[in-house]
Amino acid sequence: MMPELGKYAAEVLSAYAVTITLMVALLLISLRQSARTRRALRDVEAARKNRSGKESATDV
Amino acid sequence: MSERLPKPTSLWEYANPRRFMALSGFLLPFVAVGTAAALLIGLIWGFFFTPDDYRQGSTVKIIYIHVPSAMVAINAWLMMLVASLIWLIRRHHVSALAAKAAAPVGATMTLIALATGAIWGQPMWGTWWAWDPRLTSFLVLFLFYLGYMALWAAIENDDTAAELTSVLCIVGSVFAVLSRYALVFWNQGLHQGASLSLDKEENVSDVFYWPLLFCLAGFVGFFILLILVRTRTEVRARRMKALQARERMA
Amino acid sequence: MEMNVTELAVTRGGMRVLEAVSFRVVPGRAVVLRGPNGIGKTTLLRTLAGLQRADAGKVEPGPEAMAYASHADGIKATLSVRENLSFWAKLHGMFEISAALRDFNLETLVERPAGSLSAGQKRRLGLARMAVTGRSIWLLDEPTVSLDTDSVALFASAVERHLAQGGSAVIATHIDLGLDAEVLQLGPFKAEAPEDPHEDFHEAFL
Amino acid sequence: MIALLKRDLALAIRAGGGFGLALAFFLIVVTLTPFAVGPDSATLATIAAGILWLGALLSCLLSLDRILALDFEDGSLELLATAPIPLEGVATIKAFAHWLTTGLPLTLAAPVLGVLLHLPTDGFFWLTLSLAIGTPALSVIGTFGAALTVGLKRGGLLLSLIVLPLYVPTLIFGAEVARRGTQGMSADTPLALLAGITLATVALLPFASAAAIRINLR
Repeated sequence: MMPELGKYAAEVLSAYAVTITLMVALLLISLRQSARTRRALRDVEAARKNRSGKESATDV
Repeated sequence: MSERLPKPTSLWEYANPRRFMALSGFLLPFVAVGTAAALLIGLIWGFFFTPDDYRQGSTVKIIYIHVPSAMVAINAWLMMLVASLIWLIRRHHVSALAAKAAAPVGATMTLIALATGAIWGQPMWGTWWAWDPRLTSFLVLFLFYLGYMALWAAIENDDTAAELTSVLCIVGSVFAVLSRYALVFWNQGLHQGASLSLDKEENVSDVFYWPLLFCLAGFVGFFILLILVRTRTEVRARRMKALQARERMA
Repeated sequence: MEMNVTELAVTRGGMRVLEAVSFRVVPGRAVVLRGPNGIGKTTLLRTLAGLQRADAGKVEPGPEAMAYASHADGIKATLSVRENLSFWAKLHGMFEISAALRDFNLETLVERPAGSLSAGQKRRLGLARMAVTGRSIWLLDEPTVSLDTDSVALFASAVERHLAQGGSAVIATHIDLGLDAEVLQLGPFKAEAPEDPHEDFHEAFL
Repeated sequence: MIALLKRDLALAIRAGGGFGLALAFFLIVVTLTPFAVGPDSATLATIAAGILWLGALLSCLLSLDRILALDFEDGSLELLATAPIPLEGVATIKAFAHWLTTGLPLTLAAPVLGVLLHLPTDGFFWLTLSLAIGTPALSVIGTFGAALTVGLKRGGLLLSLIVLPLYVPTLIFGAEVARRGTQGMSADTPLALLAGITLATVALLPFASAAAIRINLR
């Protein structure tokens, strides 16, 4: 399945490896930050709801 | 959204955080699927099923990541510029946060373009790095991204940070364009003219053209996807801060 | 010049700190701001001076009639008392500083570098700076910090002289200056949902 | 305005502020260069113009945070903002004072230090000219960077990070003038572009600086 990359195999593969690593890393970091903020916000909202008994205005 | 919002009457209303959250939450899955599909098709097609170039050999395959990342790297800055202007002129809160969210994505894309450019340059020009105007421009662009992100990180008050980074982004854009012309003047480069234009015959032949288009779409989708995710994170973080500030006041 | 503040609202650090603040100061009178720390006295003074943007409300006259003095005096340690004072005078298009030197008891210190002054002397120099601006409304933020009793009395008489000449003053202070002044009590402002969510960055996310 | 300029100059001279420090730093950069690249006079002669431009730029950078930070700390900046002169004027004067105390001495010192680096005879005129035209832009851009970071506790390093990319065009054209002049080539085009950058930054950037100061004081 692997195409014949000839004498430039190292270059092509490393270029793809660098790109995919960086993109995946950025994606994972962004998703983790997203999940963490979402959880933290939910906690804050829940605490607020318990304290006031009022319904929160939104649930973004 | 727990409560229904009235139907928007203008595009600007999506700058309201709640509307933005609703719309972006709706769009996110579609963008994710589209991006994944375009990237998979483009990269697999490009990597496995395109022939080698008669001159460049298999290194031509680097084009599928180098050109799209470079394109996104520049357009990310443009998007930040537009978002900064919208924030300064129309005071739409989400746009300031979108600019903040775009910077790390743009910086990463710049890094990818630089790295793949260097790896490509080694066999083609016989050197990892040449002070070619286009390569150097990207290095300078990377520095701009670093400064911009550092300024966001350094200022505690989010309001002040949004304003000052917007000013920096606008002034920086002018200087980025100036730098570009200065660099061309300074050293005529090794790069071929335009790598890709709609007039495809002149540049890249057919076999390379279609997978490249898919890759471009995939990279742009990837950028949009990350902007949506990261802006949503920023909006939530702001809401959390606002709630906590209110608790302290009460 | 009469000063009119109507329905002033100010947001700071993402939270409304002042809401519907209204008061009036006639020439020859002073208003003393009272209230616990962090209630917005400084914010109010900075807004009147034009350093802080108001969300709503009106201040008449504008900042060009106000002389503002904060905790920091803007005094350069390496310049002499005369140099410091005449710089601020010139900046405001005034050239006469001898009256201010006399009023604030600085005549003997004229050639001393400001860095060698005591805290009280520095403070007097800072107040003399306001006098040389030629502006009629003084905004004073905790003007008696680091002053001893004599200096406080000297300060109070300086303010009185300013009032007698038809000036006015808004003063945030904890101690009684013995001035015949109206008192504006700033109360805690309870944050309510803002009318227009676009008003402020932070509020928009609530 | 003139009062402000006079005060800033008096402060710079009396406190030994940017004045001596930037010059000393420039001298050190020039002194260290031969240690790094070797004492060969032909090598030094080819890089002299560039090293002198870079040295001047770095020396200038060193003194940027003093432009506004001191006035911010003692409250002068707030009082200047309430004074009856426009903040754009304050930013311009501050930049001008910085140039008089840093850029101008560096320009005058450069030919002297050029002797140490075996700068070719033709180069002296062009180096001095390019620095004289280019350093005002460095001061104005630096004032903008200082305005952005003035409220920050540890703004020094951030200031450099923000300002250095903005210095790229000035450095390129400035060094290009000096290099071409040194090699006896025509330096008209880069000289015109360098002057253009200086004029444009002097005319426009104070507005951005003033806006940044206002935001920071708020």
